[in-house]
Amino acid sequence: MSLQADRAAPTLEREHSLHLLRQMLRIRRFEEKCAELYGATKIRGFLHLYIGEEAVAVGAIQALQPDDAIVATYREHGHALVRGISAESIMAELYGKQEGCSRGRGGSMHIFDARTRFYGGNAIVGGGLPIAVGLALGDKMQGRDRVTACFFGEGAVAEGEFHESMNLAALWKLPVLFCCENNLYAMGTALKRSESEVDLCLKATSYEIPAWPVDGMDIIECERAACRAALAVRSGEGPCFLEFRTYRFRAHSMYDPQLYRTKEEIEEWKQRDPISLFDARMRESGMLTDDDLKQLEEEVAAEINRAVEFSEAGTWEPIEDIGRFVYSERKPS
Amino acid sequence: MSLQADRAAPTLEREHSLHLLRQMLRIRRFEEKCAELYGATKIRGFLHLYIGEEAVAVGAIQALQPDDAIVATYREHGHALVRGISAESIMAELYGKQEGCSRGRGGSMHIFDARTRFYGGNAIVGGGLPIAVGLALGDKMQGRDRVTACFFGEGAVAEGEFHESMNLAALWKLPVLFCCENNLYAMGTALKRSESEVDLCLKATSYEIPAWPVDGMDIIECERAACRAALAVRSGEGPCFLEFRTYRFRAHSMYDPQLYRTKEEIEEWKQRDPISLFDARMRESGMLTDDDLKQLEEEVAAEINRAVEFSEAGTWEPIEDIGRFVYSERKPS
Amino acid sequence: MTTDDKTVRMTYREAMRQALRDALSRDPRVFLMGEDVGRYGGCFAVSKDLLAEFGPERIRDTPLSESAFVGAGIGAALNGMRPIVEIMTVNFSLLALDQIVNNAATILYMSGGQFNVPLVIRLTTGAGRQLAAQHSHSLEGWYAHIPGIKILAPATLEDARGMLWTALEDPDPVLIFEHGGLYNMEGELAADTGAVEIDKAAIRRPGSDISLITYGGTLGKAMQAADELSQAGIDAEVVDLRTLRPLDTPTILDSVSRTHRAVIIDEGWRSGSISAEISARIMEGAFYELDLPVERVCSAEVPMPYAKHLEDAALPQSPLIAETVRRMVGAS
Amino acid sequence: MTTDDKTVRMTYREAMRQALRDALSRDPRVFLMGEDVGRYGGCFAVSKDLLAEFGPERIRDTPLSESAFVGAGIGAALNGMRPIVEIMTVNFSLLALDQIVNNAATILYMSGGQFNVPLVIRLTTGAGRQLAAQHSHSLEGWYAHIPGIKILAPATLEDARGMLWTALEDPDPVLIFEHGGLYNMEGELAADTGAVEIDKAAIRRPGSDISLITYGGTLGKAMQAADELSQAGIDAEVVDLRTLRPLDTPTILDSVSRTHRAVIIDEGWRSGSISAEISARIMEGAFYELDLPVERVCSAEVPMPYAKHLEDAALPQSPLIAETVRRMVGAS
Ligand SMILES: Cc1ncc(C[n+]2csc(CCOP(=O)(O)OP(=O)(O)O)c2C)c(N)n1
Ligand SMILES: Cc1ncc(C[n+]2csc(CCOP(=O)(O)OP(=O)(O)O)c2C)c(N)n1
Ligand SMILES: [Mg+2]
Ligand SMILES: [Mg+2]
Repeated sequence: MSLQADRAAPTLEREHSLHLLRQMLRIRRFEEKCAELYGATKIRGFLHLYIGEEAVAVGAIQALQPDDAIVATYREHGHALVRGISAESIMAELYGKQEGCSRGRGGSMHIFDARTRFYGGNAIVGGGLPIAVGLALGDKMQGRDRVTACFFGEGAVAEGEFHESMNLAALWKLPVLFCCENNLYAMGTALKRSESEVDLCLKATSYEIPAWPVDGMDIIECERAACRAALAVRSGEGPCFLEFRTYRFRAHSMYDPQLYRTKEEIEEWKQRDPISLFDARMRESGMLTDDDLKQLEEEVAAEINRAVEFSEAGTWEPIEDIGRFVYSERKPS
Repeated sequence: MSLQADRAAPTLEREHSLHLLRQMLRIRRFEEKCAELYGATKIRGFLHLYIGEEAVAVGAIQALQPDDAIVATYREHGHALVRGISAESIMAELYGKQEGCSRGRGGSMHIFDARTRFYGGNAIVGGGLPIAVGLALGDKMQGRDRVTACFFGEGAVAEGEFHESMNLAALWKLPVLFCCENNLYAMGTALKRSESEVDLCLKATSYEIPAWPVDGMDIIECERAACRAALAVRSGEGPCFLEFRTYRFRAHSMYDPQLYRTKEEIEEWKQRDPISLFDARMRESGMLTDDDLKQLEEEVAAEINRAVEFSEAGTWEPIEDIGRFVYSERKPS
Repeated sequence: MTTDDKTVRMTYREAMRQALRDALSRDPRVFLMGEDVGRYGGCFAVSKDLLAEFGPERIRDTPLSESAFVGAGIGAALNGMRPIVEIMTVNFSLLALDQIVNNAATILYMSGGQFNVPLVIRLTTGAGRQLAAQHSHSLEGWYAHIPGIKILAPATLEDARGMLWTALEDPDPVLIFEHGGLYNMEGELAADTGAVEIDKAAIRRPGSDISLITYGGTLGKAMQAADELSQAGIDAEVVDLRTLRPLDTPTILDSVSRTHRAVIIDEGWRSGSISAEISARIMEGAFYELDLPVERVCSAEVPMPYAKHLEDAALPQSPLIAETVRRMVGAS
Repeated sequence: MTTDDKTVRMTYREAMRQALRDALSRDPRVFLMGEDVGRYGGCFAVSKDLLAEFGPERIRDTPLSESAFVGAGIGAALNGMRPIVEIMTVNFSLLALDQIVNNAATILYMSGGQFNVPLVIRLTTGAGRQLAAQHSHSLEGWYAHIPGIKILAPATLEDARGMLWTALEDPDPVLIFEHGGLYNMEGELAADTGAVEIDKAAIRRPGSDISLITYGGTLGKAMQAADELSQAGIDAEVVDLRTLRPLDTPTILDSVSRTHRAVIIDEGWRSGSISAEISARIMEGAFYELDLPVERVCSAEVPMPYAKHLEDAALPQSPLIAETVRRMVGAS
C-alpha cells in the first residue's frame, strides 16, 4: 500500500521515468517486429497493433499490485508485456509454438498467463467485461482487496454487455477498474457514428460509477489517473471508469485499407506520439540523454531479438495433443 | 394532427373523461374476469395482470394515431384492449381458440393484430425493444411520420438490449416512444436491487434521449406526457423516453406468493388506484354520477360477457394445421 | 417402494433444493446467483428459503442481465469460487450464449490448459405448460454440440439430488437442464443419497425387444410406453442418457446390440436434435446389429403453440412411442 | 470454361457484391445494415464501394450492437422494408441469437400467420485462417435446428450471385452463411446470371460408387477428394446441400440409393452437427440401400487452435475424405 500511495503522486523521478519510457519502447519495438514478422508470414491470423496507445497500458498497469488481475482484448500485446509476461513467451505464442504463453493455441488475440493473473485476450468485443466483473466478485466474496483491471475499446461501449457489466459492478460495488481505450474508431466506425452520446464518462455516471477522462497520450497523466482510481477501487467503494483518449497509429488489423480516416488526421495525432512526448519531456528536465536512449533501445532490441530467437527455436505442439484441455486433466480440487 | 394538438392539452371535458374512465374499467374488469377464468382453468400458461397500471396504457395510447405501432410485453391485455383489438378476440386468444387474435397460438403473452399494428406481446424481457427500433426505422426510411410506442417494464432496463436499442434509436433519430412501466418490481426483484442508479430518466439522458418521469397513477398526467412526447417524436427529432411510475396490485403472474413485498406497501399503493382517483376527480368536477358509473360498468360487463361467450363458443384449430405458418403460405410480394 | 427409516419421500424440486442446501453447507466457495433466486424464492420455488438460511451474499438475486451474470459466474469460477448460476429457463440462456460458447467453453483450451472454469449453470427446460413459442424450448441437446462444456439432464430424483454435487466437483463448466414438468414428480429417495456419477447412461428398465433411448422430460413417457407395451408382450429396454455431452456411446451401442431395434425419444425439434446424433452413432457403431432402421419420436418442428391440444400434438407422447414400437417390432 | 461474351470472370466476393448491388438497384425497400459495411468497406470487403453508390441511408454502418441491429432488421422487415443485415461473422451472431430464435423465427407462427418477417441475414462462417477459438465457428448446421428460418450455404459463384435474390423474395427470414475461405475463389459466371432456386441440393459431380454429401466451405475439399479418387478408379458423386434448412432429403436419399455408400463432410463439430441429421435421415429413408454404414468426416471437437498445423488437423481435409472413401469402397 505504501507503493500505491507513492504512485498516487508519481514524480518525474528519473528511475521511474526511465522505467515508463522503457515499457513504452518495449511495446513499440515489439509490435514493429510483429508487423515485420507478419509480412514474413511467421505470424498469422488477426494481428492488432497497439502502436500509438502505449501510454495507456503502461500508465494504467503502474496502478496494479502483483496479485491484481487483468482482462484485455485482442489488442493486448502491450498489456501483456508490461504486466510481466516475457516477450519470449508472447512472441512464441504469436508464432504458434508450444512454448508460447497459451501453448500456441491462442495466438495474438488470446494471451493468457496464470502467474500474472492475465485472463486474456478476448476476441469478442465486450466479452471480457462480464468476466472481469466475476473476477472482482470472487475477490470481494473472499475478502481480498485485489483489483481487476478491465481494458476495452470505445467500440465495446455500444454492446449490451458493457451496460450489464457496468450496472452489475456498480450495484454490487465490485473492485473493477474499467479502462476504456478510446482510440476514436472501432475498426472503421468513428465513435460519433456509433454513439448518440459520445461523452463516455457521462455514460459511466449513469450507473453511479465515478469516471474521468484521461489524456491517453500522456504517460504521466495515465499513471496518475490509474493510481488514483485504483486506490478508490481497492478501498471497496466499487468500480471506477477511466476513459483514456488515445489513437492507434496503425491499421485496425493487418487487412485494413483505412478508408475511414484521413492521412492528415493520423499525422496530427502522431504529433502527440506518447513516446516522443515523454522523451522530450524527460530531456527537458534533464533526465534523458542520447546515450540513455541509445542504451534503452539496445536493451529493448536485444530483448526482442531473444524473443524472436526463442520463438524460432520453439517447437510445435504434437498433433496428438490436439484434444488436450478441451476438458481438464487434473482431478477436482 | 389537429387531433394530436388538441390532445396535447387534454381537458377534463366530460366526454373524453368518460372515455378514459371506460377504458380503464374495461381493462380492470376484463382482467378480473381473466383471473377468475384462470382459476376455472379456462385460461392456462402464464397470465400477467395489469391491474393497478391501467392509467399508463390508457393514457399513453391516447397519443397514438391509427397507423402508429405498438410493441408490448407479456403484460399487454390492457394495451391491446385500448388499442382497439376486440375483447372477444383477446379473450378467445387466452382460451386458445382459433378465433383468438393470434389464432390461439400465442396465448396471453403473445397478442398480435395486424389491423391495429400491434406487434406483440413479447415474453422475453427486453426482446421487443430492438423490434420497435426497427419498426421506427422502417417508417423513417419510408418517409412516414408514424410513431412506434414501445412498452416495457423497469426490469428490462438492466438488459443489454435496452442499452443497445436506446442508443440505436437516438443515434439514428428514430420515432420511438419508449414507455417504461416502472412498477418497482421485476417479478420479486425491487428496482433498487437491480439498478445501481434507480433514476431511469437519467439513464435515458445518457443516450441524449429526452426523458420525463410521469405519475402513472394519474390518467391525465399519463395522457398529457404521452401526447407531448409523441408530438416531439413525430416531429422527427428522435425518440423520447417516459418513465411511468406505477404499481401492480396483483401478483407478478398466477404463481407468485409475493414474499418480496409487504401487504402494507400494496395497500398504500391501492390508495392511489388510478380508477378510484379519476372517479373521484370526475365526481368532484361534476362529470360523473352514480348512474353514469353504473351504466359504464354495465356496458363493460356486457362487453366482457360477450367476450366470454364468444370464447366459449370458439373452436379449436384443427391439429392438422399445426404446421401452418412456420413458413409463409403466400408467395413473395 | 415404501417409506422406511432409510428413504424419504420428496419431489424433484425438493431433491434439487436439498442438493443446493447441501452444496452451500459443504463448501464455502459455493454460491447461487440468478434472477429471483432469493427474495422471490426461485421462479419454480427450487431455492425457496435458501436466502434466509444462507444470506444475500450466497443467494444472490441478479438484475435481468443474463449475459453479465453468466459471465460473472465464469469470472468468479476462475477466481476460486464455485458458482451455481441459475438461468431461469433455457429460453433466456440465448442471451448468455456468447459467454457460454465463447468463454466458458474455450478458456481452458485457449489458455493452453492454464485456466479452468469450474462453473455450474442450472436451467429449466422443456415445454408442456402452455407457455407458447418463446418459453418452451428444449435446447439441451442443441447445447450438447459445444465442446468444452458438459450437459446433464437429471430425469430422476436420485439424479436431481446427486448430479449437482458431481457437477460442482468437476473442474469444467457443467450445465444442468431441469425439465419444468418434473419439479412436482414425487418419489422415494435414500436418506443418505449423495453424489452420482455423471459419465454413464442408465438402463432404467431392462428389456430385450427394443431400446427406447431418451433422457430428461421424456423418460417418464418412455417408461409409460414400455409399461403399456409389456402388456402386449413387447419387452422394451429404456435407456436414460443422463448426460448429453459427453454421450455414453458404449451403453447405447450395447443396448442396441442386444435388442437390435431402437427408437430415440427427444423433446427437441427433430431436425438437428440430439436424437440425430444418437441415430448416427448407432449407424456408425451398431449398423450390423440392427434388424431395421432406428426411428425417432421428437417434437414437431414448429414454434410451440399455446393451445393445449396443439401443444400436446407437438410433443412426443407415449401413445406415439408405443405405436412406433409396435410397428417396428411387428415389421421385423 | 473460358471467358467469352457470355461469361465473366470474378471472385466469390465479387459475385456477392454484385448480388448486393443488384438487389439495392432493383428494389428500393432493400438496404444493407451491419458493422463496418459502409466506410470500412465491409470486414471482408464484400460491400466495398457500395456506400458511395447507394449512400449512408441504404448502406448503414451500425454500432457494435448485434442484438439491437438484428432486432431492428426484424422490425424494419415487419414494416415494409427488405433489410439485409450483415453480422460480420457467425461468431458474433451468438449475441443476436435471442432475436433470431425468439423473434425472427417465431413471429409468423405466434401471430397466427399475420406478420411475416422478410429478413435476410448474411454471415461469414468457418475456420481456416488461424483465427482461433472465438473466431472459427461453423454453426450454420447448428442454426438449421431452428424452425421458422431458412439456412443457405452458397458454395459456388452461381450461388453466391443468385441466392441473395431468392432469399430477398422469400417472405420469411433467411440466413446466408458465406464461408470465409471462399471469398477469393475465382471462376467464370454467366453474365446474365440471376436468381437461383434454394430448395434443391445439387449434384456437383455425378458418380456411382459413393455419395460425398457436403456444403459450403467443404465442397471444394470433397471435389478435390473425388478427383483424386477417380484416378484410383473410384467414381464418387458429390452432393452440395446448398440449403441446410429445409434439407432436400429426396436428393440425398436418391443419391445414396444409387451409390449405396455415403460419407458426409461437414466443418461443424462432429457431435450434433448437421452431418448427424443427414446420417439419421439416410438411416430412416435408405437403410436397406446401404452397403455399409454411413460415415462422417467432421471437425475435431475442440475449440479451434491458433497454430496452423493444429488447425489443419482439426478441420476435415481431402486426404482424410479420400482415405475414408477408399476404406469404405474397399470394405464392401
Ligand atoms: C461482438 C463482436 N462484434 C464484432 C467484432 C469484430 N471486431 C473486432 S475488433 C472491432 C472493433 C472494436 O473497436 P474498439 O472496441 O473501439 O477497440 P479497438 O479495436 O479500437 O481497440 C470489431 C468490430 C468482434 N470481434 N466482436
Ligand atoms: C430475458 C428474460 N429473462 C427473464 C425472464 C423471466 N421474467 C418474466 S417477467 C420478469 C420480470 C420483468 O419485470 P419488468 O420488466 O419490470 O416487467 P413487469 O413484469 O414488472 O411488468 C422476468 C424476470 C424473461 N421473460 N425474459
Ligand atoms: Mg476503438
Ligand atoms: Mg416491473
